[in-house]
Amino acid sequence: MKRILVTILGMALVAGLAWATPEEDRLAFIDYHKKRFPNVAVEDYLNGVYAINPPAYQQWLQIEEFPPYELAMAEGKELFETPFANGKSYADCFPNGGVGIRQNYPYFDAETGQVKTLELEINECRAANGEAPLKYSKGKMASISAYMAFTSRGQKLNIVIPDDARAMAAYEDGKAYYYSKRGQLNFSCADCHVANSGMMIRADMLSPALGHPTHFPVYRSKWDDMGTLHRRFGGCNKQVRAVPLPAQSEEYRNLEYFLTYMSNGMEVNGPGARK
Amino acid sequence: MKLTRRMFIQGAAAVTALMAAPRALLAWPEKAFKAGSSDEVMQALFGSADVTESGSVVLNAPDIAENGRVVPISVSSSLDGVENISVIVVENPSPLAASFDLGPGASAAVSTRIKMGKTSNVIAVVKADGKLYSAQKEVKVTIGGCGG
Amino acid sequence: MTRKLWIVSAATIVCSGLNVGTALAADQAAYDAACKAAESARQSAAEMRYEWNTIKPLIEKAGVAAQAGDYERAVKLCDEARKHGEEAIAQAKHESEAWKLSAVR
Amino acid sequence: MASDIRIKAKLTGDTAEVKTLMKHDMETGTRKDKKTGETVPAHYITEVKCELNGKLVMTANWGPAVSKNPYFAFTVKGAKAGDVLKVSWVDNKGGGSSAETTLG
Repeated sequence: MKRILVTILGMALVAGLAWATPEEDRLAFIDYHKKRFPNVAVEDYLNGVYAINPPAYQQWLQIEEFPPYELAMAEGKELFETPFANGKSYADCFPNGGVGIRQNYPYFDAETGQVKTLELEINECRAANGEAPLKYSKGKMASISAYMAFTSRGQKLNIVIPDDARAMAAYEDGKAYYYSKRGQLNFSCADCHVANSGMMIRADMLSPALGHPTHFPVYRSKWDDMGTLHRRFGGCNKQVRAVPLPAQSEEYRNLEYFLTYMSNGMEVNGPGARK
Repeated sequence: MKLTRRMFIQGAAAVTALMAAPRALLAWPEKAFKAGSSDEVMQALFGSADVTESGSVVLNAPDIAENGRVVPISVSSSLDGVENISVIVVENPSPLAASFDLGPGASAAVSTRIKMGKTSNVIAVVKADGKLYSAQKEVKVTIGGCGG
Repeated sequence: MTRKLWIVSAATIVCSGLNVGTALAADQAAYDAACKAAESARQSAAEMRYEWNTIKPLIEKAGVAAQAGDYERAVKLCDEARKHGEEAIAQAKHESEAWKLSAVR
Repeated sequence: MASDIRIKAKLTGDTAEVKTLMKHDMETGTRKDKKTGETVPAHYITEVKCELNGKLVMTANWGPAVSKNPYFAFTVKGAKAGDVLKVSWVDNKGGGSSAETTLG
């Protein structure tokens, strides 16, 4: 009897920890980063690992002189402005003609009960206008996303979790994904980017989680190419020797929902250039 | 400095090469790009490997490359009459990475990004008034892949 | 649903279709059983979204070994693949609660 | 494609700082295709010419060790507003592209 009581108490304790509101989570997240990197201002995290790695920051500044993502941005602008076969264009699908709206993504869509990302809606826009879908991880999708992010630079992330049990469930689901260990290496996203951020893993410094989604899509020198946030999620999963989930799977969209909420209030800084 | 016979010959060869055709009009220097050592590169490009290290050549390169695929390099010089700036990565299979021929309207300052297979000395060679000057720096390349 | 069916049938082909009549039936049978068990563990882990990317390569290697008639090695590789699958399933079960302890709060 | 070569030029007095970014794979000829396992043939820019009002200012000779999507910055003296700056490249397969910008 006593043992059962202890168990129940223990479960209530564990459950209680997960019951924090998203806003409490976010404030705790910022607090954690402030303590871990006392010399880094919160707004500097939009530069990712370069906020905590000065020598790499110097090289990054040189790359930023003429960043390779500008080629993708130019392509994205051209694609964005080219009408579909039916004469309509992306601008017709999005609020404000698709300009300066990145900061509102992802959002919870009450109609479908799903988290909607910008990339998902780009393809929905194409489908609505009779166009074939684009692949989600790179290529034209990344270029269009890069252009749309660029038009939103400086806008503050404004991720809303409405008073809807399904939205809260999506957030919790994303949070669970972020903190769950997986793969043969038994690492969670958080093990690398929260608990060990700033540490070296072989020749690389682990970037801090705060601000992670602000600068996507990115041109990664390792890829020699552009990639969306979900491409990067997949890469992280592979690195811990787990099979990645498809880009824009429900799990990855929920993960984006949680992770972007953690950076709420920070400026959109995409597209970015990374090593 | 004493003028040795060998240096004289090298110098003479350089002058001949110069007189034969100004570099700016020459085709892509295939031989220099195929050369296997920095001396061979300079021989192929300038007809001489007689180079002097000089503080008037400024090579800006990182101590540790973030990624060997994209290493930012810039070279500038305060020397007068700069005709060519070349970048040599000693340990690359083909050491010559880039060679810039400067016309009268160009300042002696170029920047680019290069690939480096491994840790190597990078040599910037500047040809000014027919003579070769250089600066060099070791750039460490660590291959990772977990970053970002 | 159709995708899942496809995966199952592909696995069946990989596991048993290649070696008809090339060696002793008992070895072939042992390999078939080991491979099937590995494939089933892999699928369970995948359904839980916890599949490790080590499992498929092991099963593929086992297929190559079996084709070369090295059933002993093939069985060993399939057993290892199955263990990875089982560990992934255990990981999924454990993490369904354990993640809460590592969340920033 | 309009986005083959990007040029940014900044005129200060009579000096133009020019930065360019070119879209090119810069294949070394040693990389293997991940899917087919076959070696990808060398394909890289060999020569970049920069002209100011039609006069050659600089020629860059490149090998495959220049990074993918090459960046190239240089400075031109004796320039003035309204001058036309042209950048053009050719590669080892006979491909090429060019772009112009007016200094201002």
